[in-house]
Amino acid sequence: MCLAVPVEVVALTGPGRALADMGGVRREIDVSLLDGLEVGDFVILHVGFALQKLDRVEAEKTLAILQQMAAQQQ
Amino acid sequence: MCLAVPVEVVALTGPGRALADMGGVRREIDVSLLDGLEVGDFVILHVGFALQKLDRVEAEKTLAILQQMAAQQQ
Amino acid sequence: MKYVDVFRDAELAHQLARHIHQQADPGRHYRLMEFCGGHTHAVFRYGLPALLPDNVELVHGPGCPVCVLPVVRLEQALELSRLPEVILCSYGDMLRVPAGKGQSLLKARADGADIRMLYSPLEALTLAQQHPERQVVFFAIGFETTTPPTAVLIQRADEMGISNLSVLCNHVLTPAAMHAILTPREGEATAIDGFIGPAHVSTVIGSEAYAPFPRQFGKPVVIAGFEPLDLLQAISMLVGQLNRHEARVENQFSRAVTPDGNPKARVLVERMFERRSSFEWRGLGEVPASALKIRPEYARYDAEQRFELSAPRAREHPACECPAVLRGQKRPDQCRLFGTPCTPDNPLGACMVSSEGACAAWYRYNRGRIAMQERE
Amino acid sequence: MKYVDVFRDAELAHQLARHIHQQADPGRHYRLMEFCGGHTHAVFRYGLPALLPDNVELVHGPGCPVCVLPVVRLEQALELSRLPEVILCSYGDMLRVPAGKGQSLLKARADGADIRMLYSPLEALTLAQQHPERQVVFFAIGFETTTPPTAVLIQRADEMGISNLSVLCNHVLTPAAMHAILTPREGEATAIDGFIGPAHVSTVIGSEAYAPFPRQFGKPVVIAGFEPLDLLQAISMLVGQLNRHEARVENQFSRAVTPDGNPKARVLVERMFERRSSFEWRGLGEVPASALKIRPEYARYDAEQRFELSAPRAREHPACECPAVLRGQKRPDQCRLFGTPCTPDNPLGACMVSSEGACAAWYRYNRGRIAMQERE
Amino acid sequence: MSRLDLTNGKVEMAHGGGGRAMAQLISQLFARAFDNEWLAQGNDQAQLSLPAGRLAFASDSHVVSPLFFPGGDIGSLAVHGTLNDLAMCGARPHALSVGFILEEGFALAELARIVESMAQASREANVPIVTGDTKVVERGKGDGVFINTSGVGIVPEGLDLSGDRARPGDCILLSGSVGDHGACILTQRESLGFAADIRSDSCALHRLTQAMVAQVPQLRCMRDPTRGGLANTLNELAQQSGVGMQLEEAAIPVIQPVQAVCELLGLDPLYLANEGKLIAICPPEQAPMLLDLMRARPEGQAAAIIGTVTADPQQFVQLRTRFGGNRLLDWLNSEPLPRIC
Amino acid sequence: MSRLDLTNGKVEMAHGGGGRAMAQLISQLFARAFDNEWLAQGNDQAQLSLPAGRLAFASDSHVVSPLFFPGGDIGSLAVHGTLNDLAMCGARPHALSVGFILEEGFALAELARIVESMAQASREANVPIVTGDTKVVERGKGDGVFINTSGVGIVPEGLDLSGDRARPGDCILLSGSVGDHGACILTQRESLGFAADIRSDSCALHRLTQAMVAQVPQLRCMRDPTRGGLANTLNELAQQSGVGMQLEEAAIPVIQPVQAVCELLGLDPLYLANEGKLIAICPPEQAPMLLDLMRARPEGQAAAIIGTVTADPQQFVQLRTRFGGNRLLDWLNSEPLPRIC
Ligand code: SF4
Ligand code: SF4
Ligand SMILES: [Mg+2]
Ligand SMILES: [Mg+2]
Ligand SMILES: [Mg+2]
Ligand SMILES: [Mg+2]
Ligand SMILES: [Mg+2]
Ligand SMILES: [Mg+2]
Ligand SMILES: [Mg+2]
Ligand SMILES: [Mg+2]
Ligand SMILES: [Mg+2]
Ligand SMILES: [Mg+2]
Repeated sequence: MCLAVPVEVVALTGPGRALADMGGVRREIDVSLLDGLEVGDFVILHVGFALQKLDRVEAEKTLAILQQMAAQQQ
Repeated sequence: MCLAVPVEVVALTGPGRALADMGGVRREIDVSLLDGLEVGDFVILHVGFALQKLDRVEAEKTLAILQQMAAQQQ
Repeated sequence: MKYVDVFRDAELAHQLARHIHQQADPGRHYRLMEFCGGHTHAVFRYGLPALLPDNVELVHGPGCPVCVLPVVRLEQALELSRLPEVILCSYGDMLRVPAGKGQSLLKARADGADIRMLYSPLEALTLAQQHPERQVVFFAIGFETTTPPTAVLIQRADEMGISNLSVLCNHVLTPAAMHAILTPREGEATAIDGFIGPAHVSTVIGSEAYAPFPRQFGKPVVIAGFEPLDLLQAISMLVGQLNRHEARVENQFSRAVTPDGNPKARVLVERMFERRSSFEWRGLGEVPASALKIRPEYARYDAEQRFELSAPRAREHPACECPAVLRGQKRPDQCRLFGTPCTPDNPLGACMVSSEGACAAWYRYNRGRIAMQERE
Repeated sequence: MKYVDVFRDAELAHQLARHIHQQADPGRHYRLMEFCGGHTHAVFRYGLPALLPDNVELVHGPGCPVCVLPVVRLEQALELSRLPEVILCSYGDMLRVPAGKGQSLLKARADGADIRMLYSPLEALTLAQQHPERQVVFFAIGFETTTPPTAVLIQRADEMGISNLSVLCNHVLTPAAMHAILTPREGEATAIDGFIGPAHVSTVIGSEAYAPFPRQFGKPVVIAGFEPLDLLQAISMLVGQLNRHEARVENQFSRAVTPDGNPKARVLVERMFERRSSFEWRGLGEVPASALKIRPEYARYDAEQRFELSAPRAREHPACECPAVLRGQKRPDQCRLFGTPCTPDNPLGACMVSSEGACAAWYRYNRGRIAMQERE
Repeated sequence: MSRLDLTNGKVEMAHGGGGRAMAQLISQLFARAFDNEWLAQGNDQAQLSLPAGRLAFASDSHVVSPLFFPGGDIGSLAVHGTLNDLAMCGARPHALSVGFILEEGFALAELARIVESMAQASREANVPIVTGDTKVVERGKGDGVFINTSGVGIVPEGLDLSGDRARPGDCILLSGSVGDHGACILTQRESLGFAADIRSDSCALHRLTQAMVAQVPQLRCMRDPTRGGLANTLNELAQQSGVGMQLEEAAIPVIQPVQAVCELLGLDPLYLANEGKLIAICPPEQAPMLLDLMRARPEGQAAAIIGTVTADPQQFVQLRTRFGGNRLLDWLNSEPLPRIC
Repeated sequence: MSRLDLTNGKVEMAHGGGGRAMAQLISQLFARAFDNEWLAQGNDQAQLSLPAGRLAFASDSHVVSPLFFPGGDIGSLAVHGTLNDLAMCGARPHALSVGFILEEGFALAELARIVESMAQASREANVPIVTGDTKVVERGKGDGVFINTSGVGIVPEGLDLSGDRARPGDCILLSGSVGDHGACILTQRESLGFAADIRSDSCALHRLTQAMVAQVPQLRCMRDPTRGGLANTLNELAQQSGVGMQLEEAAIPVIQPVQAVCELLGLDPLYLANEGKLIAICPPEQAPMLLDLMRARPEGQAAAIIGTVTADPQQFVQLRTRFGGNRLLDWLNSEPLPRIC
């Protein structure tokens, strides 16, 4: 359920609207459910709506943990 | 102007309506502009309406005159 | 086909033609106008000119309703057809008729207008019932023959309480146009010697309707059927009258034309319609009291009342000789537009619009000769 | 693709898998339910079962909104779609879902119903504006993820004064369904050891929403992203908790899930919707307080209020084992309808409807084996 | 694979989607009805071993409304149409392709009826339908079904028929009455309200043409006067060959109900479509033999010599009427519309 | 004859009526653009002198929306589509037919653009469009333009390619990335609102295939994975040959924007249409040579060996994922719809 993908905000296009990019594919999306978005932020996109901001620091942390778990196996 | 053809009334199908035949082609036509039509009568049909009854006696007379004129030429 | 095939007998026709050859006085020229486009059509379909003596000339009249319809009226129909709520319906003949700028109802339909072809006007009732949310407009054209069916349409709509139907009325009157043809313009003499009168119009209006023409203008009228033998007989009757210096109304189509026509139809038409004080005929210009409009009592069925129609000025080509052609004053090929650029594919005047028009008929019939001459 | 590709690294995945093999206690069986169909999809798309130890079993939950939608609700949508004034719109997933008698929205469209596929619910606004004479009905389905966009749609329609739009609301609530799964029926023991919690639902409702499950049922919940590494990490975290006899809510998807989710979205949803006292989940049956309806203040946008909808009784196949499958009590192949006649092309129960359904996933994954067995 | 519901089923977008539903439609309907080794192979093309000779290649799409009419349907028409175009150059037709464009929602039962009719026409003609294609368009973007057929045939050695080979003095033959198909379709249009016993003349002419070219290899050309009717088709040939034509009205057969429809609607049968007639042009010496041969076959039983080719730089097609007058049979811009005047 | 108005003109019913307007359309647009001796002859069929060999015969109708898209349009697509079906059996394509079904009101300027594009594709392929047909349907009964193309080609002696010839152990090669055409069309659908730099891969493959069969006559079969994509096409082949297939996900090229569109819409690129790609199956010994040869040409530059044919009475097409799991690539019922879950 709930197909959603991380997309990058590449422009703020109007109140509650932004242009988002994923792998070179762009679409205008609704960002009215989030406050304080900036160009360069990543958001979780679902049915044309940004549901949450993606926290880069947390993402890096998760990756680090994964790599650490994996490293134990090498 | 005013394409119209002689058709035969083959049935009276309702008030002001009749089934007409021409050379095997049939159509329901409006006969409300004529009174006292009977099956077997010929009428002059224009845009789906019978405009006049065809007078068989007069038709024969016209033919007779034509034949007579022609006969003079033989 | 009964009452059709017998009047197409080729052998009888040749004998009749010989009769006319004998009748015709070699010392004079007979210029007979077949008023009706149906006659023009028959003349060429059967190739009658080849059978007639050279001095019996058939002049083609204005009796084709799509030809004489002023472009302004067609443009009003086009305007209506472009309204999203309107379904415009009319007879097949009308669909191809060109308006300005290469427009026509067929092209408007290709552009998205909802335009339907009718065989019978009563189909407009069905359309109105099937599309209660739309406005059905019947673009009515035609002479006295086609007018009673339109009257029945309005009557039925009224009886059935149909409120989304109206008629853009362009019905015109034959005798008024004949009157205009016989009324010489300044510097003109009347150029025709007699009329072949229209059979089908006359089934409605009756032969009495033509009484003024012999009386007032001294021109004979013979009402003729549309089969070739009918036409030949009528020609013979006209030649006979002219030879005898007579001018009477004769009725060759006695098998369906009576002196008073169809009184029931005439009463109905009288109830629904009244004369316009004047109406423009394409080619003939304004002709007084020559057309009908819907009476005020039935204004709710009158598209001219229901919709706001603009009345653009029609501009005919200034060099078009239709007025003279339709009066028999000029032959089509005496118009300098004839053939180039005016052709049936690109008609510039009324007479070229339909295959029944005087110029179109002439063009088709004489095209071989014309093309040869152009090469020289 | 940033934040996607890195979580699909095959080499890391194999190392993680080895980690899980080491972690898993060979003496016990781990039955972990991925609640969400998106997880089920990922499990099979990446072929994860092949990487896992035999005793770490993934049980597929009811987290696919089209699967759990009761047939009655789909039939109401079909009924609406057949009204000439209605344009019914919904997400692509919904269009193929079979109702009774081989019906579906796609088939209804083939039969002439005006049914549109949307990518985003705001497109319904555009449809409503483009067709002021029609009634646009948005057939809304989905979990907490999809609910805020529907709320925005209603809010916008309200702000813009659009009156020809309404929503047939079928939004359902994840924790309520998890609660039902963990509540044993008579004679059943709870058959799962822990939950892989849905990442995207949790971006809205937050990780705190799962606190009752460890507390009340003693089952751990790990919210996991949808990439294969996310899933493997979450499995490892669950195995770890179970090994340690812990039951906590952990958040593997910390990159977008916070304890309280998206408060702005939750406030908006709260403003527009209220809980239904009970709602039928296809497969699970009636689940108390498990779905939303539009609040009376916004009744004018509620298709259930605007249209008179019949409520036919849904009859599920009596032999369908979905209730047991969705609770993890039975494997799909323990249903006697599985494979014949119940297949993805001819689904008889909720779990076979979409490729994310437990039975459909099992069918696809194990089809080779099943077909072999049938031949024997 | 589940069974296609040929009773109540409708065409769905999936039937053109390239997946299981399409494969099902192809195997359960098309391949079964057209039943031949090439289709059974299931490749995207057919591979045919043909005899030596020049290849004739023709293609026509069919969009007739109504789909079913007395004397045929869009399916048989589609088969005959392309067979006849192949036949007109003297070729023996060897194989047909078929391309369906189906409208979402079209009844599978009607499709099955059409397919069965195509299969029968193809069997009767002994020309298999060896390859094909199916597309589905959304409801409202089609009209039930459109059918393209293309075909290949082999022209026997030594034949060279082409529309540019008519020469002054040649005879013009017609294989039967004109206007039957066009008039039939008109009377089927509900809105016109006519009822008449007129059958479309749709039929395959390749057996007739093969007999003709076998006996009279001197034939200049043949053509089937389909859309545009006899008049437009003769104008085409006159233009291609740079000649004129003189026809005899009395020689051109028109059956009575067709004539009657024309009277009623103000149409000319010479401009109405035919789907089972041909025009043949040959040197005058061969004309009587050709006529006899045509009349000896059912497809040509009402054949007639209808005129001669003339030298005319204007390329006029003229018709001598029964009354001895001459009338120009001009090109028309399009199919004639019913007239009131 | 007056001039066709290719700037502001619209398609009218008369353009399909068989009269002067149709002749005008054919001579002023089609014959002029496609310009070859066969069309110039103006017959209802083309007569071709072909080299000896088995005849390949294929047909496809094209109904794409939008009509113009990055990398092509319905015209070039229609040319490539049929050329490729001919090419897949190793044939050298020799001639195409074209059948237009035009909707009343369609802009002649757009038609001219499409026709010019077909002409260019045909010139580039060196395969003439030798015969054709035009029908016009009433407004609302079509969708601008549908195009059928059919084609003929000659299969070189000694070749026998067919979808039923795959054998266990054979290698499966793919000529390049998958999903480009399908993803391109999706991003062109206005309602989805996506913008992406994805071009359709539409192109003619016959030069590539001729090189392939010349060097590797042992080829079992080729097929272009159009509608239904790679997955459905491989299922077709597996079923025809009665074999299974084992693919390697990592070997199948997908370009990034196509992958991104799929992520956004929940689609699988293996089920998206391609219009310039081919699958080739050959004995394992020839696979490396074939791969080199394919990669040496622009149409095959990203070619890869993507899997092997297996013995499998179930005829399953399976995909080994990058994670070592195996996933069944089942038939789909139809083109995948965008998903939210
Ligand atoms: S040729 Fe044309 S312009 Fe001249 S009179 Fe006739 S219709 Fe008018
Ligand atoms: S196999 Fe079908 S009927 Fe059985 S439990 Fe699964 S969905 Fe229900
Ligand atoms: Mg053809
Ligand atoms: Mg044909
Ligand atoms: Mg195909
Ligand atoms: Mg339609
Ligand atoms: Mg032909
Ligand atoms: Mg094909
Ligand atoms: Mg193809
Ligand atoms: Mg192919
Ligand atoms: Mg054709
Ligand atoms: Mg359309």
